[in-house]
Amino acid sequence: MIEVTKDLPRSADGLAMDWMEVPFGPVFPGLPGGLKLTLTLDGDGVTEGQATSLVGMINESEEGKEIDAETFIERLASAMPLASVSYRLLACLAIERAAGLENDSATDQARAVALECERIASHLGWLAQTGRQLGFAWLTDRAATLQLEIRRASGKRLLELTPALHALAARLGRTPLLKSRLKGIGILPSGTAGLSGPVARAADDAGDAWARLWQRLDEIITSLDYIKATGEPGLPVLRNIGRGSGTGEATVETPRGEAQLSLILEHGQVKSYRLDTACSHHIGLVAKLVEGRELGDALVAVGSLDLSPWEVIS
Amino acid sequence: MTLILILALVTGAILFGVGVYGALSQTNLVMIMMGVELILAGALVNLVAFWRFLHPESYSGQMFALVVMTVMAVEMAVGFGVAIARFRARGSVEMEEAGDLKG
Amino acid sequence: MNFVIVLLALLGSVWLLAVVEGWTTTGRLRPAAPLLSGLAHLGRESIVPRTPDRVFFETAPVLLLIVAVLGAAVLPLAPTLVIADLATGALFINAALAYVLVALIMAGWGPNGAYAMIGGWRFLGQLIAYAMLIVMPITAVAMRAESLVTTVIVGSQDGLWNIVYQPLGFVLFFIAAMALAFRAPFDLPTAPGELGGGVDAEYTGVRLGVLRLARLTLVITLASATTVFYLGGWHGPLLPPWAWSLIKTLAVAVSMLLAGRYLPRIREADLMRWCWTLGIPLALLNIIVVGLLVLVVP
Amino acid sequence: MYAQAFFVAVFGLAAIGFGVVVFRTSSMVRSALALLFSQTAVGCMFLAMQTEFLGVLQIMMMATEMSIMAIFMVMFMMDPGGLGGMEMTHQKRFSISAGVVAGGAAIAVALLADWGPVTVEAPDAEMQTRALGIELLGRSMLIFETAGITILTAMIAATAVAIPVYTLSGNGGTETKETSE
Repeated sequence: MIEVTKDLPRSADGLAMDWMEVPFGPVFPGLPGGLKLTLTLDGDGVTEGQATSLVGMINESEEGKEIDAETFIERLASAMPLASVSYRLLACLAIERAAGLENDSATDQARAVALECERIASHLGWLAQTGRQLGFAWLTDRAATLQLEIRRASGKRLLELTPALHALAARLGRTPLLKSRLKGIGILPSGTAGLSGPVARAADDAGDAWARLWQRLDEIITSLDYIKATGEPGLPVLRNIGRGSGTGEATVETPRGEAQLSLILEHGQVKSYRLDTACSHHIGLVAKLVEGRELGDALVAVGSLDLSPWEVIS
Repeated sequence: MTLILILALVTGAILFGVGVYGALSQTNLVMIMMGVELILAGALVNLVAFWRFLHPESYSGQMFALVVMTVMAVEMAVGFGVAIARFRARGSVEMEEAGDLKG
Repeated sequence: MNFVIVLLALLGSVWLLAVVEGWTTTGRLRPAAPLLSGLAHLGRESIVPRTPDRVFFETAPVLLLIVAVLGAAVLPLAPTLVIADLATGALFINAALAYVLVALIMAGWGPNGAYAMIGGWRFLGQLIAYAMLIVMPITAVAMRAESLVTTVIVGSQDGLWNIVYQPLGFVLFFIAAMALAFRAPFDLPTAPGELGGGVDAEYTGVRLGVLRLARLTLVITLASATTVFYLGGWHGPLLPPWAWSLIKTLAVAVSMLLAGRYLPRIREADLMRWCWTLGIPLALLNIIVVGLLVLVVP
Repeated sequence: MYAQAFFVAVFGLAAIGFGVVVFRTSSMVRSALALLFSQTAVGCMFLAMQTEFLGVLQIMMMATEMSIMAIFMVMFMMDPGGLGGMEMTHQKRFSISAGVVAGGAAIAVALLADWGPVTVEAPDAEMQTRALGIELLGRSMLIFETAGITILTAMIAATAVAIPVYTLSGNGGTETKETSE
C-alpha cells in the first residue's frame, strides 16, 4: 500500500487520501445557472478548483458581417439576461459616440435611473441566490419578491418600496449565524488584479463575503437615494444616428462591475466590436478563492463574487 | 434454562473464534481492530450470560461487562490514534509493511 | 392496540407537519398535498445509480423510518398510552436515534455518488458535535425524575415542567435535536445549496418518498421527546392527556421547522466549535445545577 | 423459556453471521457495518437475556463506534469500495486453525463444564438499573472512576499521537498545521 499512497498529494492535514474531482453546475442549486465549477475534493475540503462559463459570449464578430445598430443593441441586451438594461445602455452609448452624437442630459438622467433600478434588482437577485445557497429560505423568498416588484416598478412605486428595502438590510444585520457564515470567507484584498464593481469596493473594507454583502446592501440604498433625487427611469433607446460612421467607446458601471465596449460603426452598421466585462476577470479569481477551503466556504466565496456566466467573454 | 446459558456461551465462543481468525489473518490495522472487537463481543456475551444465569444477585457481573465496553472504546481510540500517526509517517497501516516495528 | 394508536398519532402528526411545511414554503394551505405527493412518489420512476452498494441503498431509507418509529415507541402519549414502557426508556431513545447516523452513512455510501458520500460523512462530524448535547441534558432530566422510565419522567414534572426547572437543558436539547433531525440550519448532510441534496440527491421515486416520510417522522419523534422530557408530556388542564401530548409535540415540531426558515445554514466548523467549547460546558453546568436543586429543594 | 431460547439463538446466529461477513466482504463500509450489526445482535441477545440496561447501552455505543470505524476503514484502505479485489489477508491457514482451536476450546468448556444450578427468574429491569447504579457508585466506584479516567487518558493520548508533529521551520517560527481530529 505504500506504493499506492507514496505519490498521492498530501492535503493540509498531512494524510494522503484519494481526491475526487466533482462538478458543481452548470445547473446547481447554490450557483448561478450556466456556471460550471469543477472542484477537486479531499473529503469536505477543496484542494483546487476552477470555474468556466458554459453560456458566455464569444468576443469575435463574424468576419465581414455587419449588424444593424438596432439589432446589435437588441442582441447584446438579450445575450446578458441578468443585466440587460446595463448592456443596452452600453451599446447605445458606444454607438451614439461612434456616430458623433452629443450627450443629452435629460436622456442621460433617465438612463442612469434605469441603470440604478437594475442595480437594485440585480443585487436583490444576488441576495435571493445567496439565500438559496445558504439554505436561508426567508431571504430567498423576500429578496425574490422584492426583485420582481422592482423590475416592474415605476419611480414612484420604487419609493414606496424603500422602507421594505431598508427593513431587509436591517433584518440581515440582525440575523444570527449569517455573520459567522460570511465573515473571513473569500478574502480578496484591495490591489488584487482584475477587481471591479462591488467586489472592488468591498475590497477597501475587509474584502470578504461579509463586506461584499454589505457593499451590495449599501449600494441598494445609495441607488434608491439617487432615484429619489433624480426621477423616473427610462429604458435606453437608441437616438437617431442616421448613417453615421466612426469608432466609439463606452464604459458603464453594471451591477457586477465595469463593462467596456468599443466598436466600429460604418453607415449605421456595426462592423466590429470589442467587449470587456467584470465577470470575465472575476471568474479567474475563483481558483485562488476556493483553494484549501472547506466546501461550504468555497461555494460561499464563489457565490459572493456574483458571477454572471452570460457576462463572461471568452 | 441451562440450555439458554449454553446457547449464549457457544455463541460467545464462536464470536471469539471468528475474532481470533480475523485478528490474525487480516493485514490492515483497522481490520485487525475489528477482529479484536469481535473477541471482546464474545467475552461480553459470556459475561452477561454468567451474570444472568449464575449470579444475578451480584451486580459485579454487569459492572465487569461495563468495563469491557470501556475497554472496547479505549481500544478504538488508541488504535485509531496509532493508525493516523502511522499513516501520516509511512502512508500505510498494513502489517506486511510494518517490518520496521520489529525490535 | 397501543401500537396502532401511537402509530396513527405519529402518521397524523407527520401529515399535519407536512401540511404546515407546505404552507410555509408555498403560502397555500393544501391538506391533501402530502398524500398526493406521496402517491406521486409511488408512480415516479425510481432510478438506481450506476454501481451502487445495492444493500445499503435500499436499506437506508427504511432503516431511517424504523429508527424514528422505534424512538417514538418509548415516548408516552398518555399515562398508559405507550408502546413499550421500558425501564431504560430515556437511554433507549438515544440508542434508537444513534442509528440515524448509520442510516445516513448507508444512504451516503450506497448510491456511489460524490455529493451523497460527502453528505453522509458530514453527518458523522455533526454527530460528534451534537451527540453529547442529546445525552447530557437527558441525564439531567433523569436525575430529577430519579428514573430512566419515560412515564416516570413525565410524572416527575407534574408540578413544574422541566422547561422551567432546567431551561438551559431545554435549549441545548432543542438545538441538538434539530441537529439530529438534520433540519435547517443544521442540514449539513443534505444542504441543497452546497451538495445539491447530499444524501437525498440520488434518491428518486418510492425510495425518496420513504426517505421524506422518515425525515418527517424523525422530527415528530424528536419533538415528542422534547415534549416528554421538558414540556411535561401529557400534563395540561381541560383537554385529555393525549391531546396535550399531540399539541405540544406539534408545536415543537413546527417551531423546529420555522427556526430553520429564518436562519442560514451553520458552518460545519462553527457547529463543532460551539458545541464543544460552549455546549458541553453548559450541559455540564446544567447537570450540576439540577443536581444541586434535586438535593437542596425537597 | 422456549421463546427466550429462540430469541437468544436467533440473535446469536445473527451476531455470528454478521461477524463472519466482516471478514468475507471486500467493501470496507460493508465490513464495518457488518461488525456494527453483529454488535447490535449481541446487544439484542442481552435484551433477550433480560439484561436491559447493558443491552441498550451496547446497541447505543456500537452505533457510533462502528460508524467511526467505517470512516477510518475508508480512509486507510486504498480500495474502500472493494471493487478492485485487493488481497487483504495473510497467514490464512494458521489463522483459521487458531480461530478453530480457540473457538473449539471455548465451546468444549461451555458444553462440558458443570454449570450447577441456573437461576430462572431474572431481577426486574427497573430493579436492575437501580441496583447497577448503586453498584457503580458504591462498591465498584473505584473501578468505575478508573474506567472513566482511562477513557479520558486514552482520548488525550490518541489525539496527541494523531495530530501532526509541529516542526520548527527555517526561520525559527513554528509551522502550524490544522487537523480535523
